[in-house]
Amino acid sequence: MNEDTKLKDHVEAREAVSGLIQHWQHWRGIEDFESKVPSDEKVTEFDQNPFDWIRDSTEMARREFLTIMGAGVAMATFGCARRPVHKIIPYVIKPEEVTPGIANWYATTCGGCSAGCGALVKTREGRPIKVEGNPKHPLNRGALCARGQSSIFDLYDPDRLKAPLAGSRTGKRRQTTWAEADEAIQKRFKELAAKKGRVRVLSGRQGPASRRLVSEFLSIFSDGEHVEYEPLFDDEIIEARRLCFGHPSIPRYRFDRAELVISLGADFLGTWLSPVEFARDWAGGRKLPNALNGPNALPVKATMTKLISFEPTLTVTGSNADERFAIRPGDELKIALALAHEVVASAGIRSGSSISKSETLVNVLRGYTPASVAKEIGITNGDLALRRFASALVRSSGRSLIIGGGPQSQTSHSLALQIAVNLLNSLLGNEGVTIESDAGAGFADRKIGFSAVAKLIAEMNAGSVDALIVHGTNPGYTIPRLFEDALKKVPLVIVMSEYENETSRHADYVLATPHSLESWGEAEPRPGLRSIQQPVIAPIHSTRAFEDSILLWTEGKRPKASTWYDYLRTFWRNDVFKSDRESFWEETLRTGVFESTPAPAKRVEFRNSALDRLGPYAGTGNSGLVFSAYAKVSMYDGRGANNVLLQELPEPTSAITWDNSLNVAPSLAKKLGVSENDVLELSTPDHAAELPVHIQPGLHPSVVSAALGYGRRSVGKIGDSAGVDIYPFMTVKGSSRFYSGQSVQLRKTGKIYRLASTQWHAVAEKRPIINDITLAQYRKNPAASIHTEPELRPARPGQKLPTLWPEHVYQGQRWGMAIDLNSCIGCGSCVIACQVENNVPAVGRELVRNSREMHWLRIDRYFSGTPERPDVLFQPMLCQHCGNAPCEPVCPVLASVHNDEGLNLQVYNRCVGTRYCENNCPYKVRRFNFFDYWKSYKTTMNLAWNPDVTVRSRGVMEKCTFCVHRIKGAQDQAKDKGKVKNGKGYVEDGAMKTACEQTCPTDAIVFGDLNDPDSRVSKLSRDPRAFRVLELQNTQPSISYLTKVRNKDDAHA
Amino acid sequence: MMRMHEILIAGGKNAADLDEDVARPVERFPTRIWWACFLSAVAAFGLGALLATDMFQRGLGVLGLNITNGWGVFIVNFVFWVGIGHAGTLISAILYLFRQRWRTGINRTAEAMTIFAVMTALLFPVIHTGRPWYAIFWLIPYPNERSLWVNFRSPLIWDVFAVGTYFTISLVFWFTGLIPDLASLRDRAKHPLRKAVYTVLSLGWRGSSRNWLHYETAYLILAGLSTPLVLSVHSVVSFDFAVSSVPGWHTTIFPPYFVAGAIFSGFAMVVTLLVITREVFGLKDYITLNHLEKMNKIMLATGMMVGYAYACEFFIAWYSGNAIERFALTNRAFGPYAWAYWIMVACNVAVPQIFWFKRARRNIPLMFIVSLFVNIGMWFERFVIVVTSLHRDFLPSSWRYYVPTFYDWGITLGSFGWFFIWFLLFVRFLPVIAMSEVKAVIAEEKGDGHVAVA
Amino acid sequence: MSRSHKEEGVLGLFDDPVRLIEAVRKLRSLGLTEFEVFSPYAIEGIEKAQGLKRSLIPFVALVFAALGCTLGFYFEYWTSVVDWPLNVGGKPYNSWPAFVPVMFELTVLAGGLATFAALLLFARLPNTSRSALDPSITRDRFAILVAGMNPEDASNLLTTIGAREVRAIEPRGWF
Amino acid sequence: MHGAHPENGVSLKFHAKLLIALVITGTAGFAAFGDRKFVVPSASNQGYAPEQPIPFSHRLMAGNDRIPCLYCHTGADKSRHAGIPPMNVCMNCHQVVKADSPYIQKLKQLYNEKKTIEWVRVHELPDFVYFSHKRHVLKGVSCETCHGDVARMDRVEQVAPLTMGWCLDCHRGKTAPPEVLGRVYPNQQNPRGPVAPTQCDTCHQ
Repeated sequence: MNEDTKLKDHVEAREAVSGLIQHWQHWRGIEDFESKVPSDEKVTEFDQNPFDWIRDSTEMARREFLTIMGAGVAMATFGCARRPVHKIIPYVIKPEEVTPGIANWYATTCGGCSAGCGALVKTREGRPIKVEGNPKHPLNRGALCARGQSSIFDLYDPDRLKAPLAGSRTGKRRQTTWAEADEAIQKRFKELAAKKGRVRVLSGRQGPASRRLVSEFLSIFSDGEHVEYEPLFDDEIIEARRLCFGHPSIPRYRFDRAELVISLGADFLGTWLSPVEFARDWAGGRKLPNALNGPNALPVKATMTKLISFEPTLTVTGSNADERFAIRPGDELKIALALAHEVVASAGIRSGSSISKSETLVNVLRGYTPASVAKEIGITNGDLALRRFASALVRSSGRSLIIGGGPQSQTSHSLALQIAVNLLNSLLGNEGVTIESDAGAGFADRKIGFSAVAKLIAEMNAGSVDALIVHGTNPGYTIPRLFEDALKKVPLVIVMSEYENETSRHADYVLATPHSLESWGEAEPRPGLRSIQQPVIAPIHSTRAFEDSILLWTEGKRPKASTWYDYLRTFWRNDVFKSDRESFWEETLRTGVFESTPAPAKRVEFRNSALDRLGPYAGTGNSGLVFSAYAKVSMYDGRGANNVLLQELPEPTSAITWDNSLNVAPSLAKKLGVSENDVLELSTPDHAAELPVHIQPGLHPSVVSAALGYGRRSVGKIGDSAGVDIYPFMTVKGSSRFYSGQSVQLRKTGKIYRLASTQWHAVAEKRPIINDITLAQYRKNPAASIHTEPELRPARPGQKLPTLWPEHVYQGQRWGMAIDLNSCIGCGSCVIACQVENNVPAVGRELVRNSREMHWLRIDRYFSGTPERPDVLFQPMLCQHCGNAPCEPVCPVLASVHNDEGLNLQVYNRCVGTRYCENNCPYKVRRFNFFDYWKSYKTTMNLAWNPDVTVRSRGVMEKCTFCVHRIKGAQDQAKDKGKVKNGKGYVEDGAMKTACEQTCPTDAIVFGDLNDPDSRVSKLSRDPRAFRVLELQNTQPSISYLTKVRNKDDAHA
Repeated sequence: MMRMHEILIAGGKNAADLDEDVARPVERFPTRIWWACFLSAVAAFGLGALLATDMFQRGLGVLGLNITNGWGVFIVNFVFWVGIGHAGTLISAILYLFRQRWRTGINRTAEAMTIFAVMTALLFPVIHTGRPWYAIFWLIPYPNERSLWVNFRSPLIWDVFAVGTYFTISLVFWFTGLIPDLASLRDRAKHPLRKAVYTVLSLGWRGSSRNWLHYETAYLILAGLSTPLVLSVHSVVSFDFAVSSVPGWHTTIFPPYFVAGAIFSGFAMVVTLLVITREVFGLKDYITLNHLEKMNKIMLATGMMVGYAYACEFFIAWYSGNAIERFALTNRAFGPYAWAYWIMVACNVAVPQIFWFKRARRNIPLMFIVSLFVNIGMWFERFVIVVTSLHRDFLPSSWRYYVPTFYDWGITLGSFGWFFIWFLLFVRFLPVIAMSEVKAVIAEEKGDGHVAVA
Repeated sequence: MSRSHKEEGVLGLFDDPVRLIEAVRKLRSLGLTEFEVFSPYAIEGIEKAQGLKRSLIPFVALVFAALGCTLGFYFEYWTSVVDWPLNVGGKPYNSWPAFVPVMFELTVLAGGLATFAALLLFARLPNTSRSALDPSITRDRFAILVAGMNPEDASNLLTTIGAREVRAIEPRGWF
Repeated sequence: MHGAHPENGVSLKFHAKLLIALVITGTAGFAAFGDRKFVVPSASNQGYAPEQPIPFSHRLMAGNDRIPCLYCHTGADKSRHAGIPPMNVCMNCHQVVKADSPYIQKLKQLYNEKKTIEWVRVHELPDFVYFSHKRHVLKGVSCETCHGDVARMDRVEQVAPLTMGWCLDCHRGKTAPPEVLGRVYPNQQNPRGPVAPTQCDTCHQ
């Protein structure tokens, strides 16, 4: 689907939506129209974990006739060659914007997390089949993270609530009707309104409109309050900014303006605040000169944003840092202040800075000499490092950025840390440049972390809450025990949720809410940027939006608008566009986003009073084992736990799927005498849990870490079976909550639990597979380090090794790809995008253990350096579409052949399954269907299939196709436009993107025509950094990789 | 020159006695031992068939295979059985061309074994795809409604032709040899039905000198054709590996190495079977210690060729200087699968050395045990080649470990059942010794032959 | 099949091949041609004594082997170059070295089958309509069947050239 | 001399005939493998003409009334799918035309109940085949080429085998309709040659 068609489809958006709302009853039947879903397949619950393959029952499903070759079926059932009767079910009245076989695209807002990225949704015959980033959205600019990509599977999750539930809190539930529920609830509210009831609404982060709606609703009651809670949020940031600058808001971090970033535990590339936006900005500053930037871009001049990271556990951010140090959670503060100490000592305080060299400042900083800090946090000659960084900071004053936060470094020092960070940024004059804080709302203008909800909990416990409405957040899980106990003291609890969850188990009413793709909404990612969320399919189940319910219950003071849709529209007319022009609304629906000129960034003054919060030098903290909880890119805070794709997405740093592990440093493992998969009991005074060990390079020897978001107790068949719940380990002190920093004990249990890992060996063994050099080396020789082993030195790209045969010539276009390892951050969104686009099934924990995962595109990660300070390399590995493909000559039935565009094709219906190609593939990117995986995609999940891609049946080999169906689609459109070269539609460079390329937040992947010397891909493949994997095999891959460059200081190169 | 170096027929037996001795098992009601063996063979095959059917129903996931190890025990068995199938043709064809008279006592059994072994081998390529109904038809180039052909560049297609041809020719060769003996069974037969059956089978052979003339020529040509064939078959099978790019497979030494190995294992199997047969059917006078000793000598020789190949692989890997190749070989001997490697070396190289001693060569129980060891060792040789090369190839990121499951083992057992079913039926219904040929030998040993050579 | 065909004559049975060969020589020296020799195994030299021509089988085998080879290559070439040329792993359409193994196998196959067919043809097999003239022939005895002479002379002749036992064969078929 | 010989029980000729017969039947049988009627069952549904819930007659509509195909099958030149007309298209005419016929009654009733007719699918390609009506129609392939003379059918029947070989013959130009050939090779007297790609991914993706 290329740009202009997207545009065209946006135009259709408005009608489409109305059409959806009106004719939704027809959206049932037409699934049959041409999708792979048989009408008569009963919508039944799974009787077991659907991904439990070894015990899978094998009825000859009717679908099988569709998916495996007719002849094959005839063979199996000898005699009858005729296929079973199939029905065609046409529309009664066809929505005019729908043409069966042609996709419609709608702009909306991603519901994956609360960051509010813009999304484009692809629908076929009314069923959404793919969520992509919206290129016109200033936040994510077309990219999307793994969670966003996979959200389509949440929509079709069979475990979702299908109707409102009522019943006792003991968990005995009965389905009820909306009318019934509403009547009862409204009755209760009337009473409460009458007798000064105290009502609370607890929700996730909301857009302005729904905030106002809720406040209107609460105004019915004499005492009503709206609390928002995002479990992974640091209120300390807001609090610290209140103390330091006087406005409580999370500012906008401008990574695109920074040339030196120091992250103190904040995983801003993976899970912190707005990862996609940050990753895009940050990667922009790391693009190296190459053919793309024109001839006069010389490597000698090359500059790169430098990233330094101090973090307790190895995250995506840490593994992409140029210099990374493993520390204990809590030591971030010391490092920040040591840096401050050094900055002040070396450069003094900039003139015009509001910071006065006061007694307090001196007192605070005195103790934090790099030497003492380095010694204490145990970094070998860390004092040198700290001095280096400090002087680097000074050098790039105003162009540097220090950030801190995130669960893994959330300790009792968090507030102090944030103040120190503010101090440091102010000292360096970064405020207002790389950090834009706005007079009004920032990223968040109110505390939506723990402190707000702490107050609520107190009230609940005090019995001073009569009714609680919970929506879009799951405190029963993220604040275990504490919140659950409090809930018991609330007479009326209403939970609005897509799933039964840990909170809803204590509710009187559980009202099913629609998925974000089924409902209206909006988000305000930052001041002046509004993102609209429109439904792309009528609700599949009998659900009702939170806002619609609120509207309905706002009896008496009911606003003019009768539905949430009207309310939102009115709100936007009055508050966003501030105009009556309808065209505004239409325009917004097309582009999905509305940006008003943001108020100019306000100059902020650092208030020295804040320093009082920083006590003098704290001295050594505890020296025993410290725990650090962190969030994975896949699981985040646990909301995606019932999503198969996310569960099976390998953690970038550990390659583990389907479980969370207890990560320990190799040295610690040796000390404890434990090895991978040994189960240890992790215990604090008030909680204990058993986790399997994963030995993780890059951890501090006295730190153990584990991921949040696992061990869900009641979400669905998939989430409930995965991992161990880490939230109970959090410590609560008054209005603040810390995930990390607890001192913990470990005990051997003697048990073994086999973690399902997708990569067993993490060292590249000096093979000509992957390269990295330092910036200094790169400046001297861009091609440095390519293929270090002399006997493995192959031809440089372009050159050819001697071959026996003349090469095939490709007239017309020849497809190829270039992957810049310097940009790839290993976030894994391409993996999910590929899975959704190409109907690649998830196979479940057991089969991942047996190494049968199906990912067409995987991300290999290799460690170099020492176990204490490893350098991490990520390498997206997919079919290389070799010119001399080793897989092809060995296939006895020609199921694997080349086409005249240089694509290495796999013809599923010709494949007999000898698996010879798989053996002969040096890159091991071919995947074999050991079972009929599609059988696990039962009931509504069937709707997620992409009808342009064949669903593979068992016994068939499959692999990356370079999204051949997209290529064909692009050629088809080119033909329509008359752009034809030798009989084929000619696809302009960039007119067609593969799924992985499209979603990459850092533009690491570039796809295009190798025969066109001016295409981006052929320029990149001529770049001096370009190399190809295992070139010595002379497989002539179509994919070039670009060497990773690390911005280490020369002294430490 | 025609005088035999040592006596090949003991106990002064003459042609008539020979007929008696050979025909006895065929004409009597089968013994208890036979029934016991037969039934257990059927049981084993039944188990295998059951598991295979279930596998076809559910998918290959029930096996131990994974995305890195695309091939496992099934292919090991395929190569193993094809290898077993070599001794027969070798003995009948090559020894025939070299006029090695001692072959006559054993060639019939050896050929039968060849045919059954190949039949067993052929099972595996078909079932290892998980959907045999495709594998069977789509590997054969026939005009079809998809107007598709096969890929003649693929070693698997070469296999289809090589093994197919080998099976056909061996069968023809074997049957040709059977004709005169079937005739003599016919003429001995009392029961009309038995007579009728053997009449049809013997095609009405009467042993006229004209027919003997054509017969001998045809037999000679078949032997001539089979000789390059038998060498080609395992070479082609070895191409499955040698033609690929997998380190540890991609080796030029494979064809001769495989052929040597095949003869090695083939002879081991022949010894195993003959020792039993001559015991059970009292054919000690025709399958003498001299026969067995000669085979043991060949085992010793081929065993050392195989040992040489093992060493040579290492040398070449080192000499090539290719790091990946070097790793593949080191990984064999010292990696996760070292156990398999050292079992292989012990059984194939160490154990046969005992045959340097004449007394060992002529010691029945000992040679029986050794032959068993060699069979095991050769199975492991194929296991080592297939599995250890695959499980750690080019990209360390995809290094895995392969563990066969109950299905792998069960179906393997089934293949042995299948083989022995056929073999037992053979010893029950057909002459296990090439009577007409042995008669010629008897004549010579009596000294009647000398005129003929004049 | 050949019930109609009569076969009659006098059969002389011998005990060892040496006598048999001498007998054959004698018969031929007497200018006798219509006789046939039977033996349980191939006796070297008998064909010389009997003056039989060399078998044509080698020639047949050669022709068919050559045929198998050429047709084999032609088929491979036609399917992968003419009928549907496909780019397989960057190899040329006519990757003839890869075609050799199949060519070889087809050579052997054709040659072998032709040989067997030729054997059946020249030996007039299968021909199940006749029994052995004497059961002992396929065991350990040798025989000469003389046809087209009157029985007495034939039997005398046979006894004089050393037949141990002589008897007339009555015209009959099998069963 | 041979002929007269006792051993020459059966004539050389007879055996020769026997063998040749064997060889011929063998090869014939082998070739016959390809024919669907033998060992490999066919994937083709040729001749399939199921009964439909409403005896809709293309003969009347397309034949007598000359309604162009694309009036109802609107997708044919826009999309992969020609499309089955939604019921409102039927009702465009049948609000008035033949409104009294029992079948139209049934149609109307369903329509008012917002129910649809479940037609029985006649032409169906397996899911692993990607076929685009659009490309074929735009290339000038007439509907009849694949669907036969529908305008003469009371009940639609699958005329073409719709097997891969059948598709290929057309793509390779062997059985391509002359108008298409003419379009591909404009300046040739009697054009022949491939008219469409035969790459595997043309149809399998």
